[in-house]
Amino acid sequence: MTEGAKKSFAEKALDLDHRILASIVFCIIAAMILYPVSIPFPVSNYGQNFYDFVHSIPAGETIGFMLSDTPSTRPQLEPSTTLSLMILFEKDVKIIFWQDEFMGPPIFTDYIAITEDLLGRELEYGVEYVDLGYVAGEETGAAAFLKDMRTVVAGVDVDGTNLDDLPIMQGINSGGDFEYGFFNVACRCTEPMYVRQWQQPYGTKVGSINCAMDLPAITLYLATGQIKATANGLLGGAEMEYLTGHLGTAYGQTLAVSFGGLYFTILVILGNVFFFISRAGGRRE
Amino acid sequence: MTIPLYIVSILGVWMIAEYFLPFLNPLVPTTDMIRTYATILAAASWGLGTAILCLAHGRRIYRQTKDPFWGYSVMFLICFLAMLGAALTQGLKGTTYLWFYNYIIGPTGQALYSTTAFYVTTAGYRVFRFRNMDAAVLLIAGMFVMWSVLPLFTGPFPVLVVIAGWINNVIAVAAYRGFVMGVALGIIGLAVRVFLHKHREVLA
Amino acid sequence: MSVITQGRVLGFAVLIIVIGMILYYLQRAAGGKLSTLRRLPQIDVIDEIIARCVEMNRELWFLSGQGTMTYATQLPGILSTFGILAYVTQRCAEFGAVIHHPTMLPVAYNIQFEIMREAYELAGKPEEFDPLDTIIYMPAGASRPYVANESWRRKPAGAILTGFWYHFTIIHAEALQRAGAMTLGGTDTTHNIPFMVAANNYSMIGEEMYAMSAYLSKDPALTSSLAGQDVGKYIVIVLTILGMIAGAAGVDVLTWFV
Amino acid sequence: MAVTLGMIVASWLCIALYTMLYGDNPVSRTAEHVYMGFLAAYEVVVNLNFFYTKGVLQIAKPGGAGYIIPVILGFMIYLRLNESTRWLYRYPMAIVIGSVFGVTVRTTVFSQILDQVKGNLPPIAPLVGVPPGQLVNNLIIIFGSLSAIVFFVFSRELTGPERYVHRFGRLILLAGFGATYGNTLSYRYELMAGTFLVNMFTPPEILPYTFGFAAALAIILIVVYKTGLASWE
Repeated sequence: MTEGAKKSFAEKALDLDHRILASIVFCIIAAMILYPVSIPFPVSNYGQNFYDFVHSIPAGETIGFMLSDTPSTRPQLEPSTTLSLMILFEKDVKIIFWQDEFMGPPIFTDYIAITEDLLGRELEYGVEYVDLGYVAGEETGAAAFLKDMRTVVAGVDVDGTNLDDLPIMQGINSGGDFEYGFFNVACRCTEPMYVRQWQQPYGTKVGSINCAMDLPAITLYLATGQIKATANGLLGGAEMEYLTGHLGTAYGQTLAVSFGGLYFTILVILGNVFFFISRAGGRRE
Repeated sequence: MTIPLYIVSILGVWMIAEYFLPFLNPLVPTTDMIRTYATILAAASWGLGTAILCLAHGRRIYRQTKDPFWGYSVMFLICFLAMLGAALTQGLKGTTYLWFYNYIIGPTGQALYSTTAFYVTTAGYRVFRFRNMDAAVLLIAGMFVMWSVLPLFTGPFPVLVVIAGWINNVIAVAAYRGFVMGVALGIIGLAVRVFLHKHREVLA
Repeated sequence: MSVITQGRVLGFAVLIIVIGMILYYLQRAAGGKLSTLRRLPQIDVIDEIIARCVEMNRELWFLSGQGTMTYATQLPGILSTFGILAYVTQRCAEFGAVIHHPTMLPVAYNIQFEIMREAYELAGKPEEFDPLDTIIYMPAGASRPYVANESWRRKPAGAILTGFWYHFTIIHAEALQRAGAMTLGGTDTTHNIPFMVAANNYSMIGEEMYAMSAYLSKDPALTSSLAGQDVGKYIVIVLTILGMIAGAAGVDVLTWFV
Repeated sequence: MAVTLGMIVASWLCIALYTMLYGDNPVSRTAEHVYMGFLAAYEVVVNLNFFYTKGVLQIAKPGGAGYIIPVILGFMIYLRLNESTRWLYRYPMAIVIGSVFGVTVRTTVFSQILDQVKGNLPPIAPLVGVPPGQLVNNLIIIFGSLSAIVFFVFSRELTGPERYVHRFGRLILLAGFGATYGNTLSYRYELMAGTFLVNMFTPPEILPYTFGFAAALAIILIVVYKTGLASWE
């Protein structure tokens, strides 16, 4: 495009500074978070299935939970994770936790504290839950850990207590000892890895808590039942809040995100309209 | 160069065979041990990238480079040492260590990743064009799915959930099923090539 | 006790057949009979992009994505960039287009450097390879401002994006599009394929990129393994169609998966 | 809830990072390096702690003599930094890569191939005795996935009707990736909303600090750029 040539309106519009576009989205999201309005929405069948799956776990069962959230995804996944934990602990389910990513451990501690707030009581460490800490090694680590937990974590929990001294760990040493399992993989797209290393060899019924981005990539596992249910990102969190009656942060955020999406839709339409007008005006890319 | 490549081949084939052939069961404790070792080694290898990064920043300071300005590298090393010091003196549950995690690493990481939302927004205006049939199919399907997860759209138009549910549960399942099978076969093919020493660069 | 663990027989058979076919094609390739691959339309796109760069006398940019080379699921994408890089560099050298490659892969930098140097030698113009500018290493944090600012300043006429990509896809593709480049993008990370397709003029989806690498490099190992994998795909297709018919006829097909 | 120093630091760092959207500037560069410094140290601390507690400490325990092997190999990884001892780094990496390929390939053939074939067959996708809508959906899933596979067949030229299958496969794949596209878009906005909510706007008492800093930073940057002390690019 030569300098000085007279530009049509559409071309000028397409050259709009990206800083203006970015400032507008900043303002929209900020305003919607500061002044939220609530809009009722239908619960998707993913949300309902996940809620039912959490409820289908029999009372008193011991389950495995790979809980490794990251700070970036925490606002989206915190509601679905902590509310599932609340339901599970209310049913006296015993949970064995570990993390497969180095960002996870401090967030895990926070999640337990939040769950205790929701329950209104202290959870008893070693009886109701245990934290086996961070397990390195990605796929090899997951395979080794689920085959023989005690060897990989050297027979101790995150604080160095011997696992054989903890009542919850009696008779549990491999992924096959869990009838049910959960994993919160945040945004790492490692769901297929847990299908490969946990569901496939041991037949455990697994549920996934993941960010929205991963949903289409796991619908095929949902269809075959390799993953039983999924809490899908922020919407999953909002649905859990709605279904359990603990309306909170996720419900408020969905609206801000909605307006972000609306703004994006308008921009794509405008961008294409201007693009085709300027192309019809004679100039080609 | 050849011995490590043979280690890769032998370990790989052994671990595959062990899964299928029960008469190898007596060897399972050994394999478990090797996998545990691999896990420990994977943890150790994380330090390598950090070491290279620190050396690169150290070199910048030593040479007092103009572009990128070496002062940033000083900043980097100060922060690096602060976190390292907090962890070494207080352990992984110390208050200073957790303060750094909660108020510096977490928020900045979040902010850094969320900038992609701005880039996506501007890209939506400037590059996402219905330039051909392929892009049009992708963009239209994408728009329906995006609307279906936003209450602002699904509240007034519940039919969006039905449409997006169909895209997610039928079209996406079909597409990803084909794609995933291809990728799985690709990994098998890659493993065979690595075991046959055709990809020496994996141990570069 | 059975020879093969109960319930894993069919999987073992499929694995053995696929591996066996790859070995068979490799054997055949060693005997001089290379398996043929379908010609992908994107190969002409590469030539078109290079021609555009020569015509406009501007640079061609090659971006090879991110990722770590110790993780099995990221390796195929990273390895597939090497074959494409060698071909593109050689063509550029032959036609006289300037290629610029800011790489974000610390471990692969040495390998890519050698690949590009050799390609210039093969084209007979080793003196045109500039070790300081043809390929440079950019750490992940520095690459974002670098690509955004430099592409705007140097205005490349064409760009090829391949490899394993994270969220940088859209940032880099948009920057290059804004600079007026004709782009060809390919990746195998599922959540970034859509952005590659939407933001680039031409795209390669997942395995197309591996096939491209195999086709361009004429490497017997790559072509043979692709041919072997295709046998696996035929098995899947046959199994599905047979199972569909038998299932419709009332046979319990699950008993096949022993 | 009272505003603590930590909340102000977090909020200000976020704003400092966001300034990079308006051009490369010293403020965002500094914030980025702060992040990289803390993250690098955190990453290495957590992982080497695993190496130390699960590896080094095990040697002294009864029956733990074998752990001397991974510990020595673990140190060998760092010999890569020296050009003359670089080759020793290949031994530990060989164990890591060999195990990864072993454990991946042996189960991928089930969960990603055979179980997906099962997903195309009854009882998961039956063709007989189902309502017409379901039948159509199942046929789309079966033939869609087969077409997508055909799209990735490279060792033969596609002729005649195969070309249409190939074309259909590409469209199915693109529509499927469209679903990812839509979900990823909403995920990006979720990230942004989450950052705002958690770091910049909670508790409400922090708002004056957040907006005050944002305004001050904006004024400083505009002055700097307008007076030519630095440029946008």
